[in-house]
Amino acid sequence: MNNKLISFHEVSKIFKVGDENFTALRDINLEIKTGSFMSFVGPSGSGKTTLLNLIGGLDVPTSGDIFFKDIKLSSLSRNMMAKYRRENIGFIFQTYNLLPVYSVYENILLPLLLNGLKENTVRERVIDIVSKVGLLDQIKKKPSQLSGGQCQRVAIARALVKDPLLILADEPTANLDSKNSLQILELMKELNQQYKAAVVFSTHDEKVTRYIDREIGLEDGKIIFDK
Amino acid sequence: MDTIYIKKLLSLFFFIFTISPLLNLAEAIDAQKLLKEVDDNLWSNTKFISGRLIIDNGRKVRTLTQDSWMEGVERSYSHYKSPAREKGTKMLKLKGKLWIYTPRTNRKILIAGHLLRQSMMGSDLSYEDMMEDHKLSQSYIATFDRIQSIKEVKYTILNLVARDKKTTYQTRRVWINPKDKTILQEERFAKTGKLLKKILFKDYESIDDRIFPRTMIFKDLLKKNTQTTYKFDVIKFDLDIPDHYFSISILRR
Amino acid sequence: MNWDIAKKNFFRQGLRASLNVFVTAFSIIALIFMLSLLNGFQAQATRNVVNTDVGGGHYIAPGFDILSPTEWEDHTVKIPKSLSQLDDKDKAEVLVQQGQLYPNRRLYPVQIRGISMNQSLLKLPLDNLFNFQKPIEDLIPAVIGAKMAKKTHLNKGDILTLKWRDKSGAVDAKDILIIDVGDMLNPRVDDGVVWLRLDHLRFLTDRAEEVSWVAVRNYVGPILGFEYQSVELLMADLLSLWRQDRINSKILWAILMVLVCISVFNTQILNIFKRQKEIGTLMALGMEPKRIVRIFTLEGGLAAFWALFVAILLGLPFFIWFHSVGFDVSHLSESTLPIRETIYPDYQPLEIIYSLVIVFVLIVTAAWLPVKKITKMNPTMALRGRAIK
Amino acid sequence: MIVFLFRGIFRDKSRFLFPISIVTIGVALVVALVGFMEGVFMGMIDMTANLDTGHLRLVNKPFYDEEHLRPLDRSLAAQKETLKWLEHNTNSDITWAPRIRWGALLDVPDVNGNTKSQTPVVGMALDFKSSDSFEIKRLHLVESLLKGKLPLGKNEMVIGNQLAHSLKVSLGQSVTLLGQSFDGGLVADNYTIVGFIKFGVTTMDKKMVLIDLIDAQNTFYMDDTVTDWLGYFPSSFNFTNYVDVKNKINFNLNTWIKTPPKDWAKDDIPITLSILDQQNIGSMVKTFTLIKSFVVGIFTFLMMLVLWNAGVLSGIHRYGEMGLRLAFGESHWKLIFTLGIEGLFIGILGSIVGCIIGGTFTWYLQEIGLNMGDAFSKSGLMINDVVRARLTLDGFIQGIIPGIFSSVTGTLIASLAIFKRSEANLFRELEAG
Repeated sequence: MNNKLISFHEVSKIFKVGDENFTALRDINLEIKTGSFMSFVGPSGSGKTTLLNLIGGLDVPTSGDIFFKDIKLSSLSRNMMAKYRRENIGFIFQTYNLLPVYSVYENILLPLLLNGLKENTVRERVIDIVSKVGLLDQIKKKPSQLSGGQCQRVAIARALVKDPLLILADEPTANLDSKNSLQILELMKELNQQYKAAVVFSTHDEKVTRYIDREIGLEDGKIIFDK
Repeated sequence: MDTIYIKKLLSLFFFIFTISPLLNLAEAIDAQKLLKEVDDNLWSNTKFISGRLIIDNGRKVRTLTQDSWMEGVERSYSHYKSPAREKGTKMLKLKGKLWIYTPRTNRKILIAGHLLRQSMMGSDLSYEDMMEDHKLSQSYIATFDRIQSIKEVKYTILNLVARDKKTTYQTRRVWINPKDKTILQEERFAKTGKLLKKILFKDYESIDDRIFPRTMIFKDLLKKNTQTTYKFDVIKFDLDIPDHYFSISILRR
Repeated sequence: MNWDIAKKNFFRQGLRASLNVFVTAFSIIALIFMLSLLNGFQAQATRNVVNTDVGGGHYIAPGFDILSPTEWEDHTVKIPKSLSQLDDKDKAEVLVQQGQLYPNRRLYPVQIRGISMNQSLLKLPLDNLFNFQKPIEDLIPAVIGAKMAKKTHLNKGDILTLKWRDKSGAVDAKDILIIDVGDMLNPRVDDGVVWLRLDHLRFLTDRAEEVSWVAVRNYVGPILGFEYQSVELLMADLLSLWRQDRINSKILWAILMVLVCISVFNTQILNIFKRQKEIGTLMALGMEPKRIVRIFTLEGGLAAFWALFVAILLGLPFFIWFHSVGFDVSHLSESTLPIRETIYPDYQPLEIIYSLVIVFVLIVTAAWLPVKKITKMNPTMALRGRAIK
Repeated sequence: MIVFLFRGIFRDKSRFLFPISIVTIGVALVVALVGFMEGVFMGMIDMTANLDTGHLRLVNKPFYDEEHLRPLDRSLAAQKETLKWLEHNTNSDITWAPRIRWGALLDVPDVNGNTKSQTPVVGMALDFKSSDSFEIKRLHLVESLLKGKLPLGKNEMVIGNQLAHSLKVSLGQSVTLLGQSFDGGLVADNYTIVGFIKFGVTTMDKKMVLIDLIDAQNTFYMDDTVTDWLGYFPSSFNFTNYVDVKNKINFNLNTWIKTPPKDWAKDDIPITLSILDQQNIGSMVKTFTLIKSFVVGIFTFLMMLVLWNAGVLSGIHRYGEMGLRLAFGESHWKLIFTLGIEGLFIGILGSIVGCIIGGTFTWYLQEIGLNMGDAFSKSGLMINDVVRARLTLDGFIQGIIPGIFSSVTGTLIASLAIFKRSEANLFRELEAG
């Protein structure tokens, strides 16, 4: 089995800012393997978020090709792209982006419903993952009643619940104190191993490096290191 | 329009030049005297009539019966006997004033002003027509118009012009049988000459040395299909009428 | 400074701002249009009554009551010198008598109204009457209104009998010729009215120089033997109807304004919600909350100002165009309201200004109400976009 | 999924309350507006109907042809039979009220019983005394009574206040009516003036007299005979349907005429008229409909702008959610579809609430009215200072349709903005919070 999940070939991304072109990514070549646990590091504006957006199919490159397994992402239609995200990608955000009106349970349920599953067939699955992230006693609470760390656990559970091949996390710990950050990272690592989902996150947090298998450094849209 | 005018003028000339000999003949008849004679025949000091008023309004025919007592030209009193609704209704005319009394209201109401012009009890006669209390010869100046033969009788036609501006009908035309001083028909005109009403006198009979009609038919010519017939069943002349008949006090139940 | 910030903010809002501006502008246009149309309608109806009947008031024969036909003949007076010497453009002599018309040999009670032919105070479609030169021995020329013609099934050129009484009470009748069926605009001078030349009617009824009333342009002081009836008195019913209409239009007005205010109010609420970070920043920079409120209110005011501008831009050509074509209500012309075929809106500058001021005040208030809570905002929460939920 | 979304809608104040309140207010305003306009107009129609024309009017053609003369002799006999026929052959929701329009001379006597003053009056006879008669309420007679009471005893009348003034009569005064009877005979009957009415219209205040129907039949010898049958629909019945009902009744009349009641004259032909055929109401209705659609049109347009505005704003407000859902892989079309469903739902819900609020307001205006005039002037029959509204199905429909329509289109137009934006941008705005 080919364990190549994502591959970049000479990918560039140029944004138009006013009259000027801003090159966010420059000739990136990259491969991400299934089940890997890796991070992009670099200062603000180095291209981390753009890279994650491209992987997640939220954006298309200006030039170059991105492949998911053998599928060329840039050739997909908007709807196919949505399907790609729906089935394969889980997102975790810096600001959690939980829907405030829904409970923990419902927030985690949402992606499954988007995949066309019925609530009563997946209830167990949701409860299971909630217990895995250790929030079973908070399951009926709304995000506003949770702490930052708890919110991010919900976000992780939400990303994981549909069993994606790839989880993208844009600075997941930036809004957390160091203790919570570590707990989150540990949780993610643990789940990465359990669920075999590749986890890719961006960070400029030094603490993170301890947990990861692979670290890619970015600066001005270029990869400056990959270890 | 102009042509009509010319025609009229022409006919006037024609009339003057060809018929003038007849005019001379007409002069010979004393119109006023003839009218006076007619009045004398019709009028008496006192008079009693028991009659029927048959009112045809074009849709329905109604008959009222009444007894009337008259004294001279100024006083008259009528008492309605039927139909049931009008029974007991009384009308009193005194010196140009008309009162009506109905048992139902138990009131005497002065018929004055514009009410006088209303149709009397739905007939073709107005109260005003009823009020007419003058002798024709007194109110009108008669002139001879012409002679017309109707059913072998030569009638003298007189044109009457009111002496007083206030007279309702300023002109009339009467067809008089000069022999027995009776009237065949009468036409009443508007001031400017429009024919408004036609009255036919019928069924002449000799009563107490007078020749008196037993039927009068009134027609309002401006209306369609209406006529009122006044039939005199009992006629008495020069009878004694109790004075209280012509006093307001009679107007009660 | 406040102004500059407000101006910049306002333009930055783009679509939202323009939507608001358009809603408000359309409301203003609708408002002015509605008011002006009502004005026009009322002014025109009033004018029609004034032009056909009332003039600037009536000097009326004592006791004369248009609602008591049976007494018309008893209340006519010789025109006094003080009135007869008035210019023909300042007075109209009118003689009203009771008559019976016999269309189809059926009785139809009518009002015979004679009016002097030289007068130019009242505007009536009587030109043919004026121009009729033939002597009246044969036929009396008469004009009737369209409504009357319809009711009696009479047409121009018809000849029928009219009956009346002369001054002495003698019955008179003659055929009249309908020389014209005119649009009288005012049912009061149409329904059941037969118009004759005053000289004819005076001659026919033997009432030389007599009048029932004299309509005048202006009140010329008390005249012995006459009662003066003012325009207000003569038009009391119509005026009270107008008052009712005004009340009704005010309610429409209010409903419309509620809509506009809601629009502005909601925009402002979301505006603040969207821009709490900006508010937080301004606070962090040391701006007093009151000043921020002023800026935001000013923005709302700017919307009103722009709305005004757009309303003028779009409304003016529309109003001008509409004023030229009018509002066709020809099917109303025979109704019971004295109104002509086409209504032209009547734009009252003062009323428009009043309305606009009210609109402006309302909009600024609607813009201010939601923003006043900025003063209670916690700057740090605002900065994080969490000040308003 | 949709259930799930609605769960969210209910919980989110800004997603739910805001647009719903906009729709609610909009719908309520339109319902109130239409109700108000209908009220003003139908008020006018009804006042004419109540007083004079009915919504429908069954009248003898010979009478109608000479209506200006009030020819009682051409009125329609067989009142009881006619009522029975009407009850069996016309819509059951029509209430038929027999009336007699008459004209007569009112004669006021002095203390000696001699005529003091006389004046011609126009009159209407209606059922004052039957317990099931609705006429007093229909004509708002209690409210319009300035002084005295309404006819209760035999031969009592109420007259216009200005007529009372010009005749110098006082309450309790006995007067005599002089006129023509059904068969053309003389009519004279005594009545007692028991009340003064303010109609609010000079012509009526100066000349109008109201008496009881039975009394009139007695006075004018019109046993079992009336001049008019006025038919009244419930107020919810729209005038646009009058013509159909009228035609149906006239069709039925054709068969009835073949076997007429024995009391009818040979040329008696009852015909049915709708109010639209009389007093030029028809042409006024046309104008009103035009003006109404004009105003409602402007209004609906404005409301749609506001709702669109609201849709855009709440769309902006929800960029975060949209971004998230797109990120999770929901397709644009589905997103817009669910938004549309949401809009529809909000439109329906808002419309319901709006109808309730607008309806309640309208109902209040209909039942209680809003007195805009000075408190001293009593409300008259015809023109009064009380603003009234009319609750009609029409009003609701005219409110609900634009309410739902603009809610859906507002949301959809707003979602176009989402459609145009790239996922990444939404995502970024999502991050920006």
